[in-house]
Amino acid sequence: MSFELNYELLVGLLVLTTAAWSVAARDSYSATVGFVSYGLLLAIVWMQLQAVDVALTEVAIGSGLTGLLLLGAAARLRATERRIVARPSIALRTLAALACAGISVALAATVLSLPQPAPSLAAEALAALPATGLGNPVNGVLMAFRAFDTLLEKVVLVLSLVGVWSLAPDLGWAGRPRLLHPFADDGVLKFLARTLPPLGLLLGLHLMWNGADEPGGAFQGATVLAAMWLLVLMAGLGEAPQVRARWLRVAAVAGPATFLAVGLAGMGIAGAFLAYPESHAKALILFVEVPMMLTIALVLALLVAGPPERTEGP
Amino acid sequence: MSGAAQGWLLATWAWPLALLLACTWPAVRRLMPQLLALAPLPALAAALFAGGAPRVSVGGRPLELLFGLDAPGALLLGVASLLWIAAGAYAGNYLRGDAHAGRFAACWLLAAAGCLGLFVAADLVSLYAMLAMMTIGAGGLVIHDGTPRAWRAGATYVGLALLAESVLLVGLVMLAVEMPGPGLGIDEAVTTLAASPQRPTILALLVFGFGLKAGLVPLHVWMPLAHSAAPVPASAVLSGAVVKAGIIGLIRFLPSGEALPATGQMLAVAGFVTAFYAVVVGLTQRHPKAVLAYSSVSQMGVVVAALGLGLAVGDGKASMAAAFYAAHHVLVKGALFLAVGVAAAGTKGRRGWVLAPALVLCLGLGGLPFTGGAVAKFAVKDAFSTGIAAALSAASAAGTTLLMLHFLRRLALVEVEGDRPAPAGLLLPWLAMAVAALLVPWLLYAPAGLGSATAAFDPLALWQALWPVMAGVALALALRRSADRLPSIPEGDIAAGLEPALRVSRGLGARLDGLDCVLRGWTVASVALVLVAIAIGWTLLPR
Amino acid sequence: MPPTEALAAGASAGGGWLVASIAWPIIALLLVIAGGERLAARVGVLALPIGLAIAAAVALQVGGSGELVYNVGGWAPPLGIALRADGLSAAMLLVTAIVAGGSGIYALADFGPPRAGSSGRTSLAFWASLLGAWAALNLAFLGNDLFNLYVALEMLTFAAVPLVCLDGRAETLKAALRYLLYALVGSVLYLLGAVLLYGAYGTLDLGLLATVAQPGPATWAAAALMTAGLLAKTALFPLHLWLPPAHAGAPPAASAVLSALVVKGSFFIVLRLWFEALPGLGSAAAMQLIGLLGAGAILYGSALALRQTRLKLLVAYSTVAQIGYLFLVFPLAFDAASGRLAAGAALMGGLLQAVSHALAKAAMFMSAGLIAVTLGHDRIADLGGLARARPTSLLAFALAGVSLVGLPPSGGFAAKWLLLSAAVATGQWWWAVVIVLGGLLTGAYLVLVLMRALDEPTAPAAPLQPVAAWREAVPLVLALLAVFMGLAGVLP
Amino acid sequence: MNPTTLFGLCGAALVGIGLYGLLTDPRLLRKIIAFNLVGSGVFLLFGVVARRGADAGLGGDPVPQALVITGIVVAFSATALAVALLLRLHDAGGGATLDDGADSAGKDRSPS
Repeated sequence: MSFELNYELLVGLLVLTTAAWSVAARDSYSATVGFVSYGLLLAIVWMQLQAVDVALTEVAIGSGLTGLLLLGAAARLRATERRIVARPSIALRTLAALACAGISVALAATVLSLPQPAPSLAAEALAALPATGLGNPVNGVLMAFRAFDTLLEKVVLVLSLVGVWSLAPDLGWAGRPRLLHPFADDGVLKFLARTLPPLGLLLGLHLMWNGADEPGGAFQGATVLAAMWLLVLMAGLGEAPQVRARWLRVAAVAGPATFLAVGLAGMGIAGAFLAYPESHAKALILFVEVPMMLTIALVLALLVAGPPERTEGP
Repeated sequence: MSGAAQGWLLATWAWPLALLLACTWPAVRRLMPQLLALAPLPALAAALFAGGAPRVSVGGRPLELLFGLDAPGALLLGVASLLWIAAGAYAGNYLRGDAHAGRFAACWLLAAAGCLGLFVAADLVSLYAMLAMMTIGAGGLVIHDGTPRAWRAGATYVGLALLAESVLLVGLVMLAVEMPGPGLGIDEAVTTLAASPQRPTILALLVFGFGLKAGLVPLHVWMPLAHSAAPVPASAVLSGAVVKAGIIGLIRFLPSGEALPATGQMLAVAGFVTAFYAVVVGLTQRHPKAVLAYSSVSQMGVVVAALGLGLAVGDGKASMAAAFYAAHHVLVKGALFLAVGVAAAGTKGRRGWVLAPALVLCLGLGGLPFTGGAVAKFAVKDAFSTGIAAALSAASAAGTTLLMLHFLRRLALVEVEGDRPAPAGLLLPWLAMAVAALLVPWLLYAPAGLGSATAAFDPLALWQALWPVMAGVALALALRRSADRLPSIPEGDIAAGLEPALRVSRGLGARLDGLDCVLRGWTVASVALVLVAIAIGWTLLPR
Repeated sequence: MPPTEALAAGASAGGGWLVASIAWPIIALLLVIAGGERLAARVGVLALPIGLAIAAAVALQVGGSGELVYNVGGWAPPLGIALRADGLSAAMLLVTAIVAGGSGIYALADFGPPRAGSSGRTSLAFWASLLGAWAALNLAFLGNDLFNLYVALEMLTFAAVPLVCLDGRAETLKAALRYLLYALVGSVLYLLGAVLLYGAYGTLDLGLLATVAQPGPATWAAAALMTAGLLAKTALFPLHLWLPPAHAGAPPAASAVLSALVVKGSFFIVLRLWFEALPGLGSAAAMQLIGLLGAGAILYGSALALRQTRLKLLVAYSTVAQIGYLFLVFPLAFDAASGRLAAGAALMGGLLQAVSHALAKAAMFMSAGLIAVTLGHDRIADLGGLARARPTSLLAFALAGVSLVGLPPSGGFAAKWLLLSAAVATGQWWWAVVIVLGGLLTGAYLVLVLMRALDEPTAPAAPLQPVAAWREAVPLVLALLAVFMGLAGVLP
Repeated sequence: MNPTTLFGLCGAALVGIGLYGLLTDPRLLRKIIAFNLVGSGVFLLFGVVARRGADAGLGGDPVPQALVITGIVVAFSATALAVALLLRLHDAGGGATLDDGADSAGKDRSPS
């Protein structure tokens, strides 16, 4: 067994251990912490799998924003969760364990049986890439070949934001999201919240701009922006917006609306929905990505912030 | 001519439905109870002018509906429409002041459309559709009074009718699957049935379904319940016309002119058992409508027995004879139910107008010479010509006479509401029906193709018709005192036995609630999901 | 690999309507969010007829050419995503537009423009969710790519969950959360299957999969996982835990959409999976197993409907039962001789069942909602006097029942006839028995309700609440469509 | 065994571990975490598929990689919606599990 495989074995074991920890941990808060570290370890796996774009996304969203969301919830639920003692009977748990193990074994067997050489669309994607003017094939898939999925995914994001908002108590509708301020008095956080955002803004734009040709893209860039905004909010340096604010609504739909408009225009100028004329493909894609980044950053941050709850002060 | 005939065929069911549709207009709805006698007019016209006309086709692929009228259908449709007209006129008067008259009229029209349409339905789908319409409408009529008894009767009726229709549906679908063409005409279905490898199964399903509709024991329990719980005009059409759905179904689908000894004999046995069982139970009933209902069960037994005996020997004319017998029953039974209503509405000074015609009709049902009943009995004489069948037939006639005299006694004892005589609006339809029951069979005998009715005046025939009636009268006189001492069997007899079954099912239901709580637990349900995945995967593996 | 350009050109004329049928609800959705709660109802209601027109256009095109294909972005599968419409999709698109339109009109009373003092929260949430669900359903009916369909499924779930708990009571919130979590388990299993198929065949396109898929571990595992996941989303017995509380607790307009349409989205994908992508890979045992679950749903759901004391729960359990009929398609369409699933009477019957149940169930939930508004409760035991208080709603309920029981000339009858024919023709009489028993039980629980409603009032009733006539008209029209759908076969 | 297969097996195990938590843990927040574990296990399997498809000089098949990115975003939306529901349910006094009185939503309560 080579050193290489030993290293990967180690990472894999760590991933499984942290996963098991986040299932088994007694306390939800520690489970959440376990989940965040699991996400970071998983990003290493993604690097090993030569999927830098995915690794970035995993760190930013799978671990970062999801972790933030879960930590906030764990803090709020701490008191009530302790009271929960009723667990399924031992027989039922055994059955569940057997069934889950069965699924895992079947999956493992299937993975081992996958054909060699594996079928792949890599060559095809690469061959079609020049038509999009992009250099990063992942971004080519996201913004051109399967742009439809990407557009719909944005709609899903916006839809789930409305879903989250719909959970507001009726009295809270006019209010603002109740962000948790666990570290509001933390001087370090305040300091970071003052200094990091400009840097984050640059990083985010860089990720988006660069994503055309290198790993990164609107999505990862937007996540950085969202994180910066959340940092400011959590440090108490800014106020979450009212969900009724018109600018917020327009910004929330700007990305998918632009994407949809360009896509429909494609029916006229390029012969198909979501097609780009070859000469302007890259420019159009960037034109779509800017409002999309704005929308994604906004929606991600608002999803973490939760439904409006606080009523306006006097 | 044929265009007009085809129009009548369609109007038979479309006209009552159009009237029903018009009921959505409140003004028309208020008026409708008085107009019910108009609904069956096209049906009467169809019976007179459209018999044997070419079938009308409505629609095309993938679904073609056919309407036509064969000879037994025309006969039954004619008398059924007479009954619907008379009962409709009666109902208009009966419903005066009833807050739910609109609802009654709507159900009436639906039932009429289904019942009359059934006789002209010439394909499997429209046959089934007419049956369903008839059931729903009739169910509404049964529960009209809103009493617990009416609810129980209505629920039993609709439940068993749905069972019958479900079983029929399977039989009809089995037939349809085997039929070669896209069309689903009944004529073609009968041809297919004759050659079908599945014939025993299909015949069993159809006999069960139509037998239930016709009230064969032990599938008869709904009839006494429903017919005695329904308002008088509804009882009249239910017992007179609606039960003939089963008869016409059997006539249409049983092989004609081919001898099927086993099936035929089984049917005959079921028919005779029904005929006698219903007489015995009927004698224990107190309410005149219940007695009449059991008499209907018994008479349908006779019809089925005639059909069965004809089938056993492959007598092609048996179906027409049975239809003729059934047609007489439509008129008599419809009339007698109306008589119960007239009696209940008050007979002051007009007692004779009720009891005297009723006596003639009652004895006629037993086969008294010169009545319509005599010619009806004469029509089925061939089926009951030999040995044991002849004896059973005579015994059944005597039993019928006995039962009908019992009915007459109970009718005479009906409590009279108020001291005013029944209004002419009730009396006239009853008398009209009574006259029709006496005369119409004589008029129809020759046109029905059964030969000449004059043979019924042959002295031997007169004697054969007379002696069972006399035996029945003698028996009635002998039993006069003991009849009231008989134990009273509840209406619907064996339906009462269903109560424990209901209790058990309620217990099961409570168990089911508990099971659902378990199944809807998160862990159980999600483990079930994983297990379903594993099970599907397992079943996909090659064996 | 096939030349991309040629296939892109191969997209059929009129395929743009497919894009329109998905894009239009999305445009309306975005307008609703941007326009705010004051405009939500207006935008939504205007969007509905246009959506119906688009669905009709698709149906016309499909009627002419039999099939519509559209390669999104001009990129043909396997690299790109195709949309495809056949007769099945066209029928589902149409019924979705009709039911969504009906529930939109019905909802104007509950979720119209917010009046002074109300927050407008529910108005925004309802219309955004309705339009989102509509877009997702259309995508589910047109999608031809497994991952694209995954996005459709998730979109459908995210749109449907808020509909369950619009009123914000703890019990509906709990129902919504159960629904969300269970649906997520379902979709993750579905995605797992899609991953395995891609790993084995390098494509997610249904049509291409049909040409390359072979029996083997990856195919079996994928088919099992995807089917199970989709069954969970369709709430097929015994995976129905989430349906009764979610559908019974939601506002009536939402229940109508959830019960009539949302569960059909995942069902349709199961159909696509087995009939389009893997038609030759099913086994008799697997199909019988799915049919068995369907039969269980019919009997169990109907029996439990009979046990319910509340009208909306009865209607919800009736959905559990009616879903069962849909899955009888699998054993009935399976041709044991060739080992393939064949389109025929069974598939047609399943489609008719899906369509007629959609119309009838939407009508039922809406009229049940009006009945509850009128009486202030929906306890079945206390429905007495309803026949006089709210005859139109009761009539709509009864007519919808006619279709559920399967009486002619309803669409339910046509569906039952076709399913029975398939059962008889393939000699699988046991499914015929189940279909017949299910019809009887359905008749029983509906007669029970009608008997109560026709009865005299049991107690001095609370003052009856008025209901606008146009609201009563919506379920009546839907029920009439269901009742007379069977006659469509008679039309030339 | 190569590293890619190793991670494939790791993904299979993650699905099982996550599913177990999702099925058996009564605490809702833990179900949500477990759901994310299952999801990431599935994504990892997809990543393995992508890596196996390395071709034409690319380190992996870009199509599944792109789909994983989309999938992660969808999973995040789901998590956000679930957490919001959970917190709202908690505030409404509904507790933090699904099964205590699970049927209260299903029995004998008239709608508002």
